[in-house]
Amino acid sequence: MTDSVEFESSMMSVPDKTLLGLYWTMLRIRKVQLKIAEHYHEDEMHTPVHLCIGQEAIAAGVCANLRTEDYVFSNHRGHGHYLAKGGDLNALIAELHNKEKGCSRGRGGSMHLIDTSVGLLGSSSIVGGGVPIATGAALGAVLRKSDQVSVAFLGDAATEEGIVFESISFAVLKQLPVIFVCENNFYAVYTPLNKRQSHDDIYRHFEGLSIPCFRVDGNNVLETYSIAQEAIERARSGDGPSFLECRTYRMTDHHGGESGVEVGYRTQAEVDHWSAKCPVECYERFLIEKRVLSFEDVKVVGDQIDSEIESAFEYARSSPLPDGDGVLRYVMAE
Amino acid sequence: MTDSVEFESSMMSVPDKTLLGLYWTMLRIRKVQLKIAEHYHEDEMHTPVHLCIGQEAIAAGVCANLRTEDYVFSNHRGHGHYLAKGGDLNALIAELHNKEKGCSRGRGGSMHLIDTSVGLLGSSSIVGGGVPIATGAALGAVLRKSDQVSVAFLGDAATEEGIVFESISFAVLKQLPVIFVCENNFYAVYTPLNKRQSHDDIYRHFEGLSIPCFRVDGNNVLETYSIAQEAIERARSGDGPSFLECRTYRMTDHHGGESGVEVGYRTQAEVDHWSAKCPVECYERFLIEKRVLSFEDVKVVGDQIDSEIESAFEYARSSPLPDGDGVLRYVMAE
Amino acid sequence: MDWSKNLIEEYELNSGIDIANETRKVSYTVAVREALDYALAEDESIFVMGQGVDDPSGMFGITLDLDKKYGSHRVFDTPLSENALTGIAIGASLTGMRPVYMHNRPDFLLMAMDQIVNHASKWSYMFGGHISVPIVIHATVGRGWGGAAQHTQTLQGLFMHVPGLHLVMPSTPFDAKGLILSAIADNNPTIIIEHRWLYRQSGHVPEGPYAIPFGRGVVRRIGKDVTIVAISYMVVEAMQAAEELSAEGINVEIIDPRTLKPLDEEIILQSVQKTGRLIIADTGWKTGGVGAEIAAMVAEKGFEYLKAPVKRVASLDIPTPACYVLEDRFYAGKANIVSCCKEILSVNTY
Amino acid sequence: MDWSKNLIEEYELNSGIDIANETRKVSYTVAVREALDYALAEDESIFVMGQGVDDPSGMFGITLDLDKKYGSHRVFDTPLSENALTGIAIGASLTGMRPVYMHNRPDFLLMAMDQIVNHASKWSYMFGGHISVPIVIHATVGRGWGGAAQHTQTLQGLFMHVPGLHLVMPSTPFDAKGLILSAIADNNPTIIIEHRWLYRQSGHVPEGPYAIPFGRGVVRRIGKDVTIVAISYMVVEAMQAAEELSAEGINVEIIDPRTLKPLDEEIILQSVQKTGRLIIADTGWKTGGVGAEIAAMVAEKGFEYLKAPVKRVASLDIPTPACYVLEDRFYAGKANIVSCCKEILSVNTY
Ligand SMILES: Cc1ncc(C[n+]2csc(CCOP(=O)(O)OP(=O)(O)O)c2C)c(N)n1
Ligand SMILES: Cc1ncc(C[n+]2csc(CCOP(=O)(O)OP(=O)(O)O)c2C)c(N)n1
Ligand SMILES: [Mg+2]
Ligand SMILES: [Mg+2]
Repeated sequence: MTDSVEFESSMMSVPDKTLLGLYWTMLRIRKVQLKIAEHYHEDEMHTPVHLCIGQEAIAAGVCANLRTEDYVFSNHRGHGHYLAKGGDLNALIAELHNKEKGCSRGRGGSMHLIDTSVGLLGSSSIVGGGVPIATGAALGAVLRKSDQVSVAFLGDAATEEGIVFESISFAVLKQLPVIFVCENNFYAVYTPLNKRQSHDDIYRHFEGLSIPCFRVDGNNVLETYSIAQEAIERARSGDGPSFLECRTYRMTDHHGGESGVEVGYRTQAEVDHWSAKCPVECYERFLIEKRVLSFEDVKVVGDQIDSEIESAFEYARSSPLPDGDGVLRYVMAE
Repeated sequence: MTDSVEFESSMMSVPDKTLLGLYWTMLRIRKVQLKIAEHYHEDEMHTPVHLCIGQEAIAAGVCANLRTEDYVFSNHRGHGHYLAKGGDLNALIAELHNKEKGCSRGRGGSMHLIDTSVGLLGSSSIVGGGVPIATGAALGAVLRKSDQVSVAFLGDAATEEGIVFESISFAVLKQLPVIFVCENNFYAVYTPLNKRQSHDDIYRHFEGLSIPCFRVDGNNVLETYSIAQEAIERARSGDGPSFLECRTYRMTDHHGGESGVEVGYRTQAEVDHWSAKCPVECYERFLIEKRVLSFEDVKVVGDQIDSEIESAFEYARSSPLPDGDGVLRYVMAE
Repeated sequence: MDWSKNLIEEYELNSGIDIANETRKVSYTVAVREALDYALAEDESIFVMGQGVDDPSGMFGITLDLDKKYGSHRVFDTPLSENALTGIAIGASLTGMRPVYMHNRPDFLLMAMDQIVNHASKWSYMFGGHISVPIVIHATVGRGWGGAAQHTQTLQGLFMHVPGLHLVMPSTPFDAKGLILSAIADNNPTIIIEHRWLYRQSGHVPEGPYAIPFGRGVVRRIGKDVTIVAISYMVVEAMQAAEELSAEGINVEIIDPRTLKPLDEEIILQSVQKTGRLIIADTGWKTGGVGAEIAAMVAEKGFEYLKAPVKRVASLDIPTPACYVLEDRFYAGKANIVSCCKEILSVNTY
Repeated sequence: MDWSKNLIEEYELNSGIDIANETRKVSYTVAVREALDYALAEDESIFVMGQGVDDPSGMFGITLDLDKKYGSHRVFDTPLSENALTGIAIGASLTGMRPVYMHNRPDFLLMAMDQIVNHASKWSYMFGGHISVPIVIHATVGRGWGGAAQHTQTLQGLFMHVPGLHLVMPSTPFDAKGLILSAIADNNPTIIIEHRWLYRQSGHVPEGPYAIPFGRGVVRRIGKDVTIVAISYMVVEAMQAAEELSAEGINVEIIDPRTLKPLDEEIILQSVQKTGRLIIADTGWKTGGVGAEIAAMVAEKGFEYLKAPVKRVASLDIPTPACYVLEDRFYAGKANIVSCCKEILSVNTY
């Protein structure tokens, strides 16, 4: 890995509108995360938050290729996936505040996000647990003869769960339209990848199953976008699943808004190394250089997002908690 | 796959004693299986038997490289592994007859064989279930600083279980002295491999984990012996695990002594094709050609084995059933 | 599902303790197969998957040739990846499909506990009811011929404990057909555990479709001296015990709850109110099993009815032994029920 | 193991209801860590593995720096492959090792049910006692802060049902240390489920090693009006409820079984014989849980002692909700115990 992000080679075929859309999505995810981090210590969000600061390019780059009716399944670190797929911001922040208007009616919290109206059919906080479910959604699409595709977001540690191997193996067997997007941030909680896996080229693990596998610079939104685009097109046209290992880094701790350096499992130097590759800042610089974006734009977009977030927090804070008497509701569907 | 078995190239370095030992082991396994098949319909063995006729070369070839204190873990199709590792024949036949003198005191039956005195520490009838246990025995060996190695026998279908992927991944991470011996007979009960896996080169599945993987002609006892030998030597000298895909065929049905052609899931032509590659007959012919074995020897050895088997059946039949009052014994160890 | 709502309403109108004037007799396996056949024909969203469902044995006959009738995309074999395939069924169900995942032993469900318990049972609640998981997981209990510890487990005792699941254990061909149709139509994850020994039974089964509502037990035999709540195959053993006991003038009432989740507590309590005595006969292990829950429920809600200690007839709390001499001890049956009844009746009312 | 046999004999000699003249007070986490520390020091065959056991948080502190003391071959982190790693622990144990596999939530044990239930619990029996599986599986229950459905399950209700396992739930620092040492020394697979909220407790803990025998409950509070069998963290809630009730002149007896498998039935039956009334307070779901088994056991064996319906205090039969308003309803505690006691005492003896 080099020390900066190289966008040039992936930019060519991408229209300006998409270039800007990717920026907006990433910036919005980043700003939402930062705002959550800012307020988390106030203890108004009773939920274990796993922020995705540093990993925004993956959610943005992948989901920009998806249609509303395509499926996404997320994990414990799901805010970015939720927003990139078009999930409602108010409902997200309300969910973090444990409110009835939350996307899961306050039953799920930060790790269990859903927005069925945009194809996000749930998020599992069991590592690897959502992967077969995403695979099954792809099977559903095939059986219903629709051309929807399904995306499973998973962490590097999820690839250690046999269920992920099983899911990929079945997806290949049936040539299902599912894309496995592994966000390799090199850690599971405080455990580095090299204590858990024999090498860090996760994309290689599954090559033997005859699934197209790619290593992607997950901090490069354009590279992610274009490799995901090809995978999604293959899936949609019946050419089966793909596996993407997107290498990245989480800038905050496993849980909450601190950096985690003080805990002692990673060094400041490592964090600094990855800071220099910040997916949002590098891309912003690149767009400005290429004159796709002006300093003026940056400010306007930033302000717009800020005020949207501000009002989402207001919405969440002022909205009611669930009624305790409803505790038994929703266990069983009608 | 060719239609005959080619031994010449693997023979060179193998001493005559070993050549004969392999023959004896295979013939003995074969004859035991045939005798079980012959008597099974008499309903004196109340246990679901899964015979390994056609697959004898794998157990024989692998186990000939093992020391008594090395470990082996078997599965539902375990008679061959048990005998090749040196398990007591009387105790096997008694177990099939549900007798107290059986190797598992009548509690286990055909699918649960054990002989701790020769390192066979158990057999699981949950497909894939014994594989992590074999891996753990290798971990035990390392932690105790012994140079024992551990072998997991598994079927082709077992590789579909995520637990096998997980086990291999951990074995590589810790460089454990374990050899995964997959007997690919192309079927799981009545389901052919191509309905379950995307391609039939099972050894490729795990290459991405950086474990040495080999495709072996599992009907060729010399090839199996020599590839296993290298793998076992690597393991013993601290160079980690290996995965062997031994391609073979079971000549009898999934369960019991019939061929299964009448059931309709496989053709007579397919069975005939593999009959021509019978691991025992081809090897016998080869040894005779090479004058390692005479027709006279064949007869003598065969008769010896026959009478040994005969007396094992007598032993089993005349030995007592467990006492019903002992039913609660052995749930918990002291 | 509309078709099933209609079926259930129809059933409500027509059903008594049994379908008295029904004369068509078929085997349990035929009944199960008919249910699957009807469902597959009725609703494009239904599909059947499982190890061997399309093989020449047709999963003991219950799926025989359904693949030929409905195509290999709707009735298909699976790899041995029970946990992932359960998740795959869940995922398909979230997109509007109604998968039926079949297993030839409940033992293999232990590999799928993560997807069953951590996922299927929780998905609706965890997401505030925005979505549901209409899957059916079907497994057939094995018994005998030295099947041993890993191929004979019943496991309803585990699933009984898990909120968010239905748990169904039909004991007759009639119930099998009607409950499977209900399960497929239901919008929640449902575990159906059948017993291989029931596959030998035949009984009255209407040719057309019908659905039996969950949470509605039946009185299999009317009596006044002791209530026996019998689960699955134990209904057969209990009926035989009842015959034997009636010769001695003891009249047992047999309740078959048919579904354990939801459980028809009312029918049990009413019976105990009448008899004052309760035996629960289950195919599973005793400790912490279905019998424990039913005993506890009655000790809570029907305590004043009880005239004698509750009794549980169940398997021994050990792994299943292979040898038949030991199997005979391991499994409870008619004889245990008979002696339990006598014991419970020997207690003086106070 | 010899060292533990000695420890248990010593304990037998010295123990009363509590160690009265013991003055050293430490936290629950320190007590757990001391047990592991002692075991690792004593016996080369013991090793500790689990996700994060050697990380800077040291699994809530209970394994903190043990890797530094004993080396990374004896205290090591694991990949997220819970099922295989359970099997790996089993395999190592078959060769003479004594693995302790630690999990920061019981929820993850659902991924390992195959190896726990199909393998560990059966290996000894299935092979006629020729071999045994001395492994310890340790998991800490999470609660609160919106941990939600997949990170707060207790699951003892499932393990209660499985023959061939020990099931241990220590409620005090003293018990934690002594029971962990027993578990490690025992030659059978043992599940230890601790509760995160107990980690806040401190209590008397002898500095040296001691082992508490399995199957021996303790009376945590002597009373005469109602027996409360309280499990794990519910002991704390029950003790508080008892305080409150005693102000109103109600005297409850609190029994802590400490191990659920084996269960000290005698201590429960003796107490119910005295009080005539039984409440079981458990941290898990109500239906089919630990409370069901204990209620059923008493309805079988102590029926004549009972003067009122049995009551179960437990979590609601739903997945755990995230929101604290709903969490408050979901979890049972002191208030439920108090009201249950009053209710049970309002029943007229007959
Ligand atoms: C099956 C399972 N085991 C353990 C955990 C505890 N846990 C929660 S998040 C996490 C780390 C996951 O790492 P990774 O998959 O790489 O995702 P990341 O947090 O890095 O985004 C762990 C171990 C879990 N949730 N599920
Ligand atoms: C987990 C699990 N699923 C299903 C079964 C049922 N079953 C028993 S043997 C068998 C076939 C196994 O095939 P393979 O591993 O290739 O071994 P083979 O029988 O061909 O030797 C199956 C599916 C089982 N025992 N365990
Ligand atoms: Mg990670
Ligand atoms: Mg096979």
